[in-house]
Amino acid sequence: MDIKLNMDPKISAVQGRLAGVKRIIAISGFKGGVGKSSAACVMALLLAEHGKKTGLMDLDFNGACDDIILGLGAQFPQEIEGLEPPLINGVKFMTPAFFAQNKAVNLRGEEITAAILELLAVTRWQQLDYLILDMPPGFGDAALDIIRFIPRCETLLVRAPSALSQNILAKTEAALLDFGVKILGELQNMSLDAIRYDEGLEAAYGKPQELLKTQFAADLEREMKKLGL
Amino acid sequence: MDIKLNMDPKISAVQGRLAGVKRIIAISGFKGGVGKSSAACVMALLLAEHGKKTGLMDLDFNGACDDIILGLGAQFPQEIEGLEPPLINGVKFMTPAFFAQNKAVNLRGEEITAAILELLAVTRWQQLDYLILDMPPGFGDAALDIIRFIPRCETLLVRAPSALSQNILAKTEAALLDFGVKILGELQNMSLDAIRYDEGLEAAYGKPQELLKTQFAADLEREMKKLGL
Amino acid sequence: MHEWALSDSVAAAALEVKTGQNLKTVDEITVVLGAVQDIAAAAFAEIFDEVKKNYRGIENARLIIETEPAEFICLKCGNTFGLEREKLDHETGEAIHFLPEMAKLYIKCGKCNSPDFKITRGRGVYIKEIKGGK
Amino acid sequence: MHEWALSDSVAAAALEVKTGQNLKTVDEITVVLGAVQDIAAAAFAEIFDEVKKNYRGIENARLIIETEPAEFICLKCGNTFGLEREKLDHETGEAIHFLPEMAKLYIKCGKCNSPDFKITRGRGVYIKEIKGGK
Ligand SMILES: Nc1ncnc2c1ncn2[C@@H]1O[C@H](COP(=O)(O)OP(=O)(O)O)[C@@H](O)[C@H]1O
Ligand SMILES: Nc1ncnc2c1ncn2[C@@H]1O[C@H](COP(=O)(O)OP(=O)(O)O)[C@@H](O)[C@H]1O
Ligand SMILES: [Mg+2]
Ligand SMILES: [Mg+2]
Ligand SMILES: [Mg+2]
Ligand SMILES: [Mg+2]
Ligand code: NI
Ligand code: NI
Ligand SMILES: [Zn+2]
Ligand SMILES: [Zn+2]
Repeated sequence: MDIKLNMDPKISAVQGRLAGVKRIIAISGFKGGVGKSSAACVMALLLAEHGKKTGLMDLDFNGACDDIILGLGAQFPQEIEGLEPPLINGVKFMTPAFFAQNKAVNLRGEEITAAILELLAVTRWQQLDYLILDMPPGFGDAALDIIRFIPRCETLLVRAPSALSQNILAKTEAALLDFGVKILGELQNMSLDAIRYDEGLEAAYGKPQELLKTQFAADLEREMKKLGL
Repeated sequence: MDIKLNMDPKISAVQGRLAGVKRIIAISGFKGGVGKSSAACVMALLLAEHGKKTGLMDLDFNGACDDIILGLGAQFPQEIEGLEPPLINGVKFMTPAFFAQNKAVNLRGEEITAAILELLAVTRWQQLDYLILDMPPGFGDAALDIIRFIPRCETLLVRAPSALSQNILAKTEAALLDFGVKILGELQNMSLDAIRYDEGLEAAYGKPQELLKTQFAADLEREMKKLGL
Repeated sequence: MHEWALSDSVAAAALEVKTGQNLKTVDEITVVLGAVQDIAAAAFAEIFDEVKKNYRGIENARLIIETEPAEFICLKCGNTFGLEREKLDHETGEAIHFLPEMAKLYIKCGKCNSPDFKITRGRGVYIKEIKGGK
Repeated sequence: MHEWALSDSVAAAALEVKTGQNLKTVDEITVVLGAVQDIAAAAFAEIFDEVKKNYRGIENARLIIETEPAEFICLKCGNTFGLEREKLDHETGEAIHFLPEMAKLYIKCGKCNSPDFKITRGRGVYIKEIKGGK
């Protein structure tokens, strides 16, 4: 039997490549600037600090900044049966920034889909307790692709007090439920009774040890406990 | 002669449809949450207040919120030789929200391209002094399409003081120049010596007359003058 | 009618082809109207006969209209399905008429219930063929 | 080598086809390697002969490798062009090797200088044909 195809083999590889990862959590919020990246990075650092095997993947191709938050130096993935993410303060870290030479990433949605699939197919996470995905704003290609390629992924929503953020989040929650996505919970950012506004956060960017000492990290840690993380 | 095609006629219509528009300004910043939408809406209101014929188009499909900022009620475009945008406080306003029934817009990049082209081809702006385009974060489909379909469009960059915003903006400015885009200038938002943080801004959302009375509007007006707007 | 702008686009595009291909006249234009957007062929043709007068060299072009059924493919389960317009309320039908992609907000795959699908056929208006004289 | 993961993907995909099509064995797999990603065919084949052992029913599959040249189309001016790998420095070559789409950050249309183009051929790895027994 002779079967003509035009088949992308990478789709078939994703599940196997993530087989050793216990939980996959997408940090979403769908509005820009609500603190998704800050929460994703500090959460990954905290989990690693607690002895959990943790990975972090920046999926905001057009606006990747986890490399700046974590203070990425000259580290680069190693070619070992795929790409092995370097360890940043105990966190296995993968980002499109490795391949962007500090340039703006002018990729279209379908190109981002192809690139996400490529990274999912070649990144060698091995055994992880948690893989944190830092999502771009908007319910666009990256969000749809994660739902498609990693159906078991849970979503943690970041909420900021602004009216606009609330509105977009409410719409998005409805859509996520439509897609059958498991919503792990919500992080209230810049809010007095959850994660407070932290004047010292920005100054700690680039220094993982300093980030762990911020009020932001302490607040986030408390919220994570409530969510069982 | 018989020419076989698969041609999208809308591309040929864009230039003609915008022929009566004197200046087209995209409000960009490429980081989420820096104030692009607030600036775009209030700028459009200010220009209209100054007697300029002004249009505003929300191109942030996945995160459209100009309808909330402006307080859109039951207004809807009229079908007159295309779609005629309704007037909101003197501003001709077009947004994907007209067609989204308050749902999250789960479109992929190539779908956004098609929808932007559709709106550009059918929206009847007629004579305008200014058409303001509120851009999504990121150098993705919408940004690339505006450069492609409206090469004469000028870009006004919104900058916030955060390190992340600065970093992304610097990369993006380099890329815009690569694309030959005309950069009109920069708006420094949430900055003491340009547009200050305004506690009253959020409370004025939904009420154009109130928005015009905010400190944000006063600061923006001063910055606009510096830019010759 | 909003169809005016689309019909006018066809004339503008034909003029572009005429110029690009150095045609003296455009004699016949075949357009395909997709069922997702649901444009009324009769109205479209009637408008075209008006707007073509504004485009030099297109004035005498005959418009041939073909239609294409709607086809969606589910990106989750691969199911292909069509659009059941009669099941949509008026507002939703209009939304899809103006922006066909908005179908993704209102319709789901009949087989697996996923809202993640793509329009593969019958989206909107395109030009399939132009006949002209050199 | 990073090629390991891609070669392994081909075996995983072949297994999927085998299951989906109820094949008893997969005898031959034709893959196409695109010039943009620039994967070494010899290394890819060598790795495949190792990894296929982990996939039941694929163990005896012969791998046939075809290559496809790079082709880009400029979305501004329509120009099609290829990739001149020899002009890239090592770091840039590697970036495109890992994520072919990143070519858009480093290359421009030779005709109009626009960085807005699309890869139309030769992106990366795909499976073109599978032969097997029922
Ligand atoms: N709790 C907080 N305290 C102080 N600044 C914050 C806080 N949360 C976010 N920020 C700031 O807000 C901006 C946007 O945060 P970021 O994590 O990049 O959000 P997103 O990923 O949602 O766009 C950054 O400059 C960040 O430093
Ligand atoms: N100068 C300002 N003062 C107070 N709040 C602001 C200011 N600029 C922006 N904001 C707030 O920041 C949030 C993001 O603003 P928005 O205009 O939606 O940004 P963007 O369009 O860049 O995502 C909103 O909640 C908005 O009210
Ligand atoms: Mg972010
Ligand atoms: Mg905005
Ligand atoms: Mg309805
Ligand atoms: Mg280089
Ligand atoms: Ni209509
Ligand atoms: Ni390699
Ligand atoms: Zn389905
Ligand atoms: Zn070109």
